[in-house]
Order: sequence, then structure tokens, then C-alpha cells
Amino acid sequence: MSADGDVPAEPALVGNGDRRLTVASSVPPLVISGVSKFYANRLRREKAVTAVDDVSFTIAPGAAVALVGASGSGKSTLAKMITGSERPTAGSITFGDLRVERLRRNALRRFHSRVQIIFQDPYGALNPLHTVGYAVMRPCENFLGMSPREARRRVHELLETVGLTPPTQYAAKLPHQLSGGQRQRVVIARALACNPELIVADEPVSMLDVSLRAGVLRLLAKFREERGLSLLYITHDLLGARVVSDEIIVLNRGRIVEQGRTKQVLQHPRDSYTVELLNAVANPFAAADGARPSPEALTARPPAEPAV
Amino acid sequence: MTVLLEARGVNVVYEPVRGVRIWSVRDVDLTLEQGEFVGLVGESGCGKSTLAFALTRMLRPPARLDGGAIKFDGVDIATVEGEALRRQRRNGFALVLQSGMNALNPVRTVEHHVGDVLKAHARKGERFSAGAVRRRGAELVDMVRLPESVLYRFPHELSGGMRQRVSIALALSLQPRFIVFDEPTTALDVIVQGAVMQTIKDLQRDQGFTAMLISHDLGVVLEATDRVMVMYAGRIVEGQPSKALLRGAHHPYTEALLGCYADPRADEVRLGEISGALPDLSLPNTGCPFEPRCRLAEAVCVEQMPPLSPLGEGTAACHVRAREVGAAVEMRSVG
Amino acid sequence: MTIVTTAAPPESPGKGVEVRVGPASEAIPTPLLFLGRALRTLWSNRKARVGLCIIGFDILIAICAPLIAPHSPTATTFTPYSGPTATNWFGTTGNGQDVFSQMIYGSRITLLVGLAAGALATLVAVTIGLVAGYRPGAVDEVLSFITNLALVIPALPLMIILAAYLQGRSIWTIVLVVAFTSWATGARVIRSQATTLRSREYVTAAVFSGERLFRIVFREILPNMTSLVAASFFGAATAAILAEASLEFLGLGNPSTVSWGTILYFAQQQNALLTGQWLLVFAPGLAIALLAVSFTLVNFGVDALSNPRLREKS
Amino acid sequence: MRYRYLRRKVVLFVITLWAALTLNFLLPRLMPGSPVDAALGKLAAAGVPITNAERTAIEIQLGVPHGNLIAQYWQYLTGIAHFNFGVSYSFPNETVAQAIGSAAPWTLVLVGSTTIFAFIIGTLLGVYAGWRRGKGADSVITVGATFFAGFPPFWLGLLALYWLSFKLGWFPIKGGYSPGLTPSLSLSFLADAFKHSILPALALAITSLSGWVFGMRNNMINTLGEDYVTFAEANGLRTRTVALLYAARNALLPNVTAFGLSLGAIVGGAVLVEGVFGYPGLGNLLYIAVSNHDYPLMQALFLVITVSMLVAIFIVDLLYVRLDPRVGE
Repeated sequence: MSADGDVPAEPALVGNGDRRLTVASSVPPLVISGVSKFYANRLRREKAVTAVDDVSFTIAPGAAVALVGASGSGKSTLAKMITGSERPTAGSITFGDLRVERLRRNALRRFHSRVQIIFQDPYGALNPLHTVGYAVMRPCENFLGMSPREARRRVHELLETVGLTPPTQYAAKLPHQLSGGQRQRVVIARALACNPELIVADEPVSMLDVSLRAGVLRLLAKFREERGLSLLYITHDLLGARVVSDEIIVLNRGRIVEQGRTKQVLQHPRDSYTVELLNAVANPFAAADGARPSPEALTARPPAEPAV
Repeated sequence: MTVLLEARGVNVVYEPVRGVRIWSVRDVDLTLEQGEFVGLVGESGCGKSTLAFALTRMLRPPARLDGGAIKFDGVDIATVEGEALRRQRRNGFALVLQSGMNALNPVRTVEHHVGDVLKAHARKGERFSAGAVRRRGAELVDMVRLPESVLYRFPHELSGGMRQRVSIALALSLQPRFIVFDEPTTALDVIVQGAVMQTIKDLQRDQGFTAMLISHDLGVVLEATDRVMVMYAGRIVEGQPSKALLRGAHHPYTEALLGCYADPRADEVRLGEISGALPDLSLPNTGCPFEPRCRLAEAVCVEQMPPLSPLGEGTAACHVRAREVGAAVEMRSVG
Repeated sequence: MTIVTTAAPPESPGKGVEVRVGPASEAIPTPLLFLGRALRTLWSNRKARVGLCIIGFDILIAICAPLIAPHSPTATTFTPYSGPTATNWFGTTGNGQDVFSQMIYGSRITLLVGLAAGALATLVAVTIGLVAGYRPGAVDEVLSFITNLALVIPALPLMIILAAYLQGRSIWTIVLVVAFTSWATGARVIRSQATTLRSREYVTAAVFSGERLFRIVFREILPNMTSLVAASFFGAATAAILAEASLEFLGLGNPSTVSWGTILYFAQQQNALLTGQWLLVFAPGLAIALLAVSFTLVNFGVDALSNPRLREKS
Repeated sequence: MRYRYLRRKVVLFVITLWAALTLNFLLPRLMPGSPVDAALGKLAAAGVPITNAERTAIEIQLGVPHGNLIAQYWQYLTGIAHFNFGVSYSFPNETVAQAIGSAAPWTLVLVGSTTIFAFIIGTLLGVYAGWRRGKGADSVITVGATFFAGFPPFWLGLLALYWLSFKLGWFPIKGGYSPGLTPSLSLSFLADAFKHSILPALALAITSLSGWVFGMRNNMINTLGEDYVTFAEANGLRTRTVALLYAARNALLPNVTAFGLSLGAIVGGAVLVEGVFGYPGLGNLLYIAVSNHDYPLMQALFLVITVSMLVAIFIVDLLYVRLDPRVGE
């Protein structure tokens, strides 16, 4: 859509609790069982820092799961273990028949063609010296074995899908010539380039302006629905979690404190930590009615609703 | 109510040695009354922090004040310099920075910091003994809900939230009449953010200083302040009492911005966005800066800068909305 | 349940706001574009510009020495110990050589040693720094220890000892000795930068794009350290010029070559100062100092490249 | 926590010391040719009768042509522990240890006072230039420092010697004290020694000063951009407090760690400067040793210089704890 002349009404990103795939998912499930991570401090032998403590959950084929928690809750460490960048101290992570924590070198590299990551900082995730085209082209060449010409054509397609049109113009740009929102779109395009089966999005909108949030989240939701890939959405922002995910896992100090259907958990939080996170969501409308659940009000939780 | 701060026609220009000039703040008029808590909201690059630095005379090259008058308590502070400006800061205006993390000198304890501020503003003949500094320091850290032991700590021994509280305490140490909080919680963890904001609200209520909260987050500002000003592309485009704004914004930008928030617990969540991009701040704009992204835009918006005119309970700068309201008023008067 | 996401296509990226790019940006490959920009920024720094001019002037003299020098630098055909005359502008040495011609030809050796030793030291520094920075753990520990050791051992005394042992010296011995003793500072800086860059998200992103180690180091990390590599080159070259002069002055170089250092050596051996021939000491020393200064000046510009806070304001 | 930092520094010091000693042991053995034969030949030519003990001492220092490397290493280490560095043929009447012992105080005083002087003046100039960045004073200081940094110190020494001593006669020409005086702690001797040390000290100080100016100026500019400086100004602290206690105090920290390393440059420079002035210190000794190919003396001097450097850096590291509260946490 062109921006000249009349401007369309902002399409709203709507989430009402469940998002369904438009295609059948062919992705294997990701099973995390009993995963822990201690950071042994070589100098302070007595104290090992526990980042993740006995965490188990499953991402079903094509599911969108939100992993929420404040900083230090272990959510980023978990993301690193799932993508094979770090190894768990205990427990196992399986993706189909792959044991992720056992992957080395070439096997890990092949695994990366199936699992991609989207970073928090769109400024840091792109090498300032490479053009947009180069960044998106590399996974095509490396993973799909494309010739430069084929890769270039694919880059243009990808840029178009993420809304960077005209793609030839954007492909030639350097990151500093783009705005934050545009950069994050490039990062998404790059992540999609090798047709991954699982995308781990680590706080993809927390450094963007609030007016750009819905646009980026919509892209993620759209690709998940159209391509049937699984999505692990890591965030401290429950609103984002609400519109993107159908399942939510709340992490506090490395442990899962609450888990369930997103809408249900957010409407009827069981754990006081979830309430704290809910209260931390900047929500002008909550200020209007002053209605916020307090930890004491937790007992008032209605019986579990049937799954939507 | 008495007026504490009055700014007229404030412009700030960034003039780097190489590269383009940017007019970061353009023709800003604002009036703050004694004891008011106002919010200044806008997205990154809209000039809100620059405006805060201009109001507290903290602009440093390449940024510079390009015209405009700033009257603080009747004194024109836009032109005072050096020692005179430093004296104005005593009992005058204070600034709390975005990252309390780095706002404290890493090699000095909190107590040293308190002592430095007190001694810097000691009146002639006034002396601060170690005991006096300690007593005042204890009062101050208590005010921001920290234990006295914090006084003897170095900044690196404190958490981010504690450091931000300490910098708030330091800003309070001279009982200023006007404090600007520039994104005071952005660098903090989500859970800590709320607690620090609560402290700021309580302090403002108890001590009655005039405060300006700057944030990119409309939600935070609406929760905390009495009145909100919205900035877009270097200009203030709307100012309304917070409660009125919640009932409905006048400027299409504010409206769209409100649409980007939602209650995650609602049955159906609608999340909007603002497509398009900010105008180039290195160019002068003749028309409304929001026009290219505006759903209400008309021909007049391209040609004429809408003035900030009374609208609703506050002000807004929008041709279309001004006309609509004007028509409604006329209708009523006719009918 | 239906899909409620509104099917609107992603919005247009707007009217290209921050785009400030030259018209040629599509045609020129990124590294060249970057180098061009770096040189332009360097040239726009006043100090660096003066430095580049002096170096350029010296290089010109060195290349055109046979055209400029009025006499052969080694011919012993003039009256020894002569002061400045119309034929011998800077006087003659105790062996009856023309000092002015020696000064012209001397620029060759000094420049050669400075640039070669600087380049060699930088090569070592980049290699060790990159490997240590990108391979944490045992490899890093060992390399960092060696770097620190090389840093704390006083360079000039070590150079003197090495040069004293290595007899039958050519200028290449000097180059080797100087490079061997002056790589450590650069290696330390590059290592710490490589460590920082390694944790950058775009490097992780490159791993996820399927890039292999070699390409990550040379396409993602190294190009982002250009200014540091340049700084370590100019730093090492400055040190090399001064070190070469010192070694030659001590007679530890190759006295049969003509360099500014050997002119000083012979001037001292022949007590030039006591015979009033101060120009024999003054001229080569000043030439060395100017060249060293010009490298330092260029380094100011390089510093400004990598640290925006240091950019000139005026 | 502090304790851990100190322990780490001690361990590092010991390992570095060992590495330096080993390097010193290996150097002559790795070099082409046989320095031992050269040394013995020189000794014989100088008319020094060579006893077996002396021969062994030299062999241990420079490498025995035959024999077990490990045994040599052990002998070398025990030799050092007993300050047994063998004989020098430059000074046939003294052992190497004696020659070094009598020269060391001169260098210690010269280099020590120069270093402290250069550090203080250079740092102050750097602070001032950084604070007044872009102003006239900054340009003058920076340009001046750039030029002095490029001057070889021995060349400055030569020029000063020529004009100030030889032409104008303001300073003595050679040596650490006037010939005819015997070194003592009398006032007249000290005054004489002071007069002799002014020029070499200046030649050294002027060139090493520049490093401090640059380092400090850059650090100042960096710290001036920090939030705590902005916040201090916003709180209306006095300009002097902000400049010194907030900006300069923090800008100093990286320079302190650089302090140790800069000693190396000064000691190195002192070798040539002492040579030029005939100043009776270690540098002059090295100068003599090198021109005489006096390998045992050279080797021992290198060892002494290196070890004193290591000790100096170690002390600076220990003092650093007092300056930076964040260290070791």
C-alpha cells in the first residue's frame, strides 16, 4: 500500500484468545523437559547462579506460546538453550527426533535452518556495514543453496512480504538508513528466509515505539498462521503476549509459576507474580476505571472456563 | 493558581559540525502552574527530552536554544549563564535523568553525593558538618523509601531501582519547586517501574512541587499526571487534563496513540498502530506535521500549520477537529 | 473460531525519512564504500589532514630521491666536517659525504622501516587479538597472558638486547625486532573489541544465517574494527620510527645504509656537536620527529572515526 | 571480594615474573652464534684472567654449549637468587652485580622523579584540555603535546646539551656529578647531582608527558559525556567540583593502570638519554654493555629492568584498589 494521498484507517490487530492456522502444520513439536541452567561461578565456588530451574513445557506443532517474565526470570536463557546457543545443565530439549542440547557444529548449523531467532534490538541485530539485501540473502545462499540470482529474487519477495516496498530500493540500503520499525521488518524477513519451522522472538517490540508495536506483531502472527510454523514469543509485555499467543507460560526466577491459555491466564491470574506483571502493563484504560486485580482478589477466581 | 514556569516560542536546533541541522523543538509555548503534575508524551525523536533539557537549561552543543523565552518564577532563565544560572538551580528546578544507573558518580558514596549538593548551594557562612550531611542524607533516602544504610554505599552496590531512587532523592535535596522526570523508569525492570512511579507520585502529592513527567508511554503518564501534553515532530499538538484525554482525544495523533494501547484482560483486544513515518526534522514544515499519516487530513492541512487552539478542556492543533467543534458550538448557539 | 486478524497488508514504509545516501550507493560494494567514507572522514579532520600531508610529502621525497638529491649519499668526495655551503647545504660528514643528500635518501629507510614494521606488528596484533577475542576459554587465556607479558616487558631494552645479539643486521632484522616488540598494545585493544563484537546480536544473527567461522570473523567482525586496526597500525608505525632511530643511534642498526638514524649515529660518533656541526644532529632528528608527529596526527583522526565523542567541534 | 582481586594480582605477578625470568634465560640460547665464546674471547682480549668459576658463571648466564637445558635452567635460577650474574669485561674490577648496584640508585632517582613529574603535569594539562575542549587552550596543549610526543628523547637531550650546556654553559656537560667529587649524601654533592640531572630529566619528562596529556584528555572527554556529569551539573554543583571530583576523578582511573606500562617507555628512553649525557645509571651501563658486546652485563641489566618494571606495575595494581571501589566485585 502506498502512503501517498489518502491514508487508510489503521487496521487494528485483534486478539480474542485463540488464533488458528490457515494451513496444516508440518512442524515437529518442541519438547522441553526438566531443563535447568546453573551458572557456576569459577571464583565463588560456593554460589552457583540458577538461571532456569526445572522447566518443562511443549510447543505443539504450529502453536504460538508466549514466555513472559521480568528481567532475570530466565526467559532469555531458556531461549538461548532452545536455539542451541547454550547448553542446559540438566534436562533435555527435543525438536522432533533431534536432541537440541547435543547438537554440535554442522548438526547445529543445520538445526539453525529450522529454528530462527528475532532479536530485541533491531539496531544491534543488523551489521551496520552490510546492506539489507546482503543480510537477507545470506541464509538463502547458506541454507537453501541458492545461486546469487535466485537468492536475490527471493530477497525481493521476502522484503515485499514484510512490507518493505519497493524491495529493490530497500535491498540496497544500509541499516542506518532505516527506521527502527523498518529494521525489525528486515530482521523478520531474514528469519523467514530459510523457511524455518520454529521462530523464537526475543522481545521483538520492546525497543520500538508503541505505535509500531502492532505492525510488527501482526507480521509475526500472519506468518505463523500462513506458514504453520511454531512461535515462541518471549516478552515482559502481556499485551503483546495476548495478541500473539494462544498459550502463555509465566516465568519467575527461573521457575514456571503459571501456565495456560493466554486469555484465561490473563483474565484470571492464579499467581501473584502474574498479577504484578499485569499491573506493570502501561494501560491507560485501567487508570480510567481503576479496576486492577490485587493479589488478595485472587481467591475470587471463577472456575476454569472450557477451552475456547 | 500561580504560574511557575512560562515558556514562549521555544525552539531548539541541533547543529552538528557535519551533517544536517535538525529543528528538534519548534515553537513550543507552555505554562506550568504551581503544584501541577503534567506529563509530556511522545515517541522517540519527537523532541520531548530536548524540550526538558531546554526548560532546565541543560542543553549542550550541538543542541542550542534558538530563540524563545523561559520565565521561571518571573525570572527569564533563558539568558542567565554561568554562576548566576547555578544559583538559580538552588531551590529552582531539578532534573532526573532517564538512566539512574549512570547518573551517580561511581567512585563516590551516596553520602558524598548528598554532601556535594548541599555544599554546592551553601549560603555564605553556612557550613555543613559531616553530621549535618548525614542527617539530611538520612532524611532524603527515607523520603524515597530507602534504608539509611544506602548512604554508605557506592552506586555499583545498588540495584537499578535503588539508584534511580537515590537520584530522585538528590534532585529533592534542595527542595526544588520544579522537577523534570525524564523517562525515570524506562531503564528499569517492569516490576520495579511501578514502585518507582508510585514513589514519584507520592512525593509530588506530599511535597507539592511542580513536576513534569516525560515518557514515551502514554499509559504511564495518564496514570500519574493531572494534565498531559502530547508532542509530535517537535511541536505540542495537544494538551488535555488526563481524565479528559481518557474519555477521548481531540488530535488524531493522540487518538491513534491511544489506539495502540489496550487492556490485556479484555475479552477482545484491539491493538492499533500508526503507519507511515515521522517527518524529516531537518526540513521546515508549512502544514500540519502529522498530515501524511493522518486519516482526517484535508487540503488545508497540507498548506497551513494548525495553531494550538482551545478545544475541549484543553488545547489541540488540528484544523479538522477545530472546525468540527466550532460547527457544533455554532449549531448549539443557533439551535 | 475465525481468524480475526485484519487482512490488511503491511503498511508502506512511509516516505523514506532518514534516507541520506549518495546516488552511487547501489553500484559500489560495501567495503569500498566504507573505506571511502573512512578516508573522507579522516580528511575532514584538520589534524589528520596535516598528518596525511606530511606523510605524503615524505613518501614523495623517498620515491623521487634520485631526482631531488644533488649528490650521491655515499660518495666521500667532499671536504670532511664542512659546515653548510652552496654545494653541501647541510654540510658534510667526517667522511666527506653530503648530508643533504643523505637526508633525502634517508627518508627511504625510515619510511620503509616505519611502514613495514607497523604493518607487521598490526598483522600480529590483529591475528592474536581476533583469535583471543573470538575463542574464549583456554585459547584466550594463553594469548592474553602472552599479550600482557609482551606489554609489561620494556620494549626498548628488549629491542636493544635482541638487536645486539642479532649480528650481521639488515634493515629487515630491525623491522622484525621492532615488530616483535610493538604488537602487544594493538593486540590488547583488538581483543577487547573482538570480545565486545562477538556478543553483538548481528554476529549471533550471522550464526543463525548459517555463516561459518571464517566468514563471521572476516566479514562481520573485522570490518567493524577498521578504525582500531588503523589506529594500531599508525601507533605501531610511530613506535617503529622512533625505535629505528634509537637502534640506529646506538649503532645497532646497519651502519652501511643511509637513514636518518645512521646520520645521527655518525654525527654522534664524530662529535658533530662539539665541532659545531649542530645541523647534523638537528636535521635528521627533526625529520624523524616530524614523521612520527604526522603519524600521531593521523591517529587523532582515526580516534575520532571510532569515537564520536572525540570528533572536532570547530 | 577485594581479597580475591589481590590474590589474583599476586598470582599473576608471580607467573609473569617467572615468565620474564625464563624469557631472559632463553633469549641468548635462541640467538644465532655463541655469545659465550664471544664473551670469553672479549674477556681474554681485555686481559682478564678467566677462572673456572667465572667461566661457569658466564656459561650459566648465556648458555653452556653442552649440557642439559634443565640443569642449566636450575643453575640460572639459583644464580639469580644469589645475585650471581658473572663478570663483566667492561668493568673488569667489579662483578656485574656490583656494577648494577652502584648504577641503580641514579636511575631510580632520575626515572622516578621524571615519571612522577610527567604524570602530574601531564595529567593536569590533560584535564584542563579536556575540560576546555575545543577552546584555544585545548588546541595549544594538544598540538604542543603532539609534537613533543614525536621527539626522540635522546635527540632532545643532544640539542639541550649543545645549546644549554655547550653553548650557554648553564648546565654541566656530562656525568651525574662533577669529576673530583666523591658520591656522598652531603648537601653540596646533592646540589651538584641535582644540577647534573636537570637536563636528562627534562628530556625524558617532556616526551613522556605527552602520553599523559592525550590519555587524560580523551578520558576527560569521555567522562564528560557521562550521565553523572550531566546530573551533577543539573544539581548545580560547582564547576570545580564537577570538573575535578566527578569528571577528572573518573577519567584518572584508566590512566592509573596505564601508569605502570608507561614506566617501560621511560626506562627505555632513559637508556639512550643516560648514554647521551653519560649519566651514571643503568641506561648508561646498558649503553656501554651494548657498545662493548658485553653480553653478561647486558643480560643482567635486562633482567633487572624487567623485574623492576614488574614490581612497579604490581604496586600500582595494589594501589588501584584504593582508587576504584568497583574493583574485584
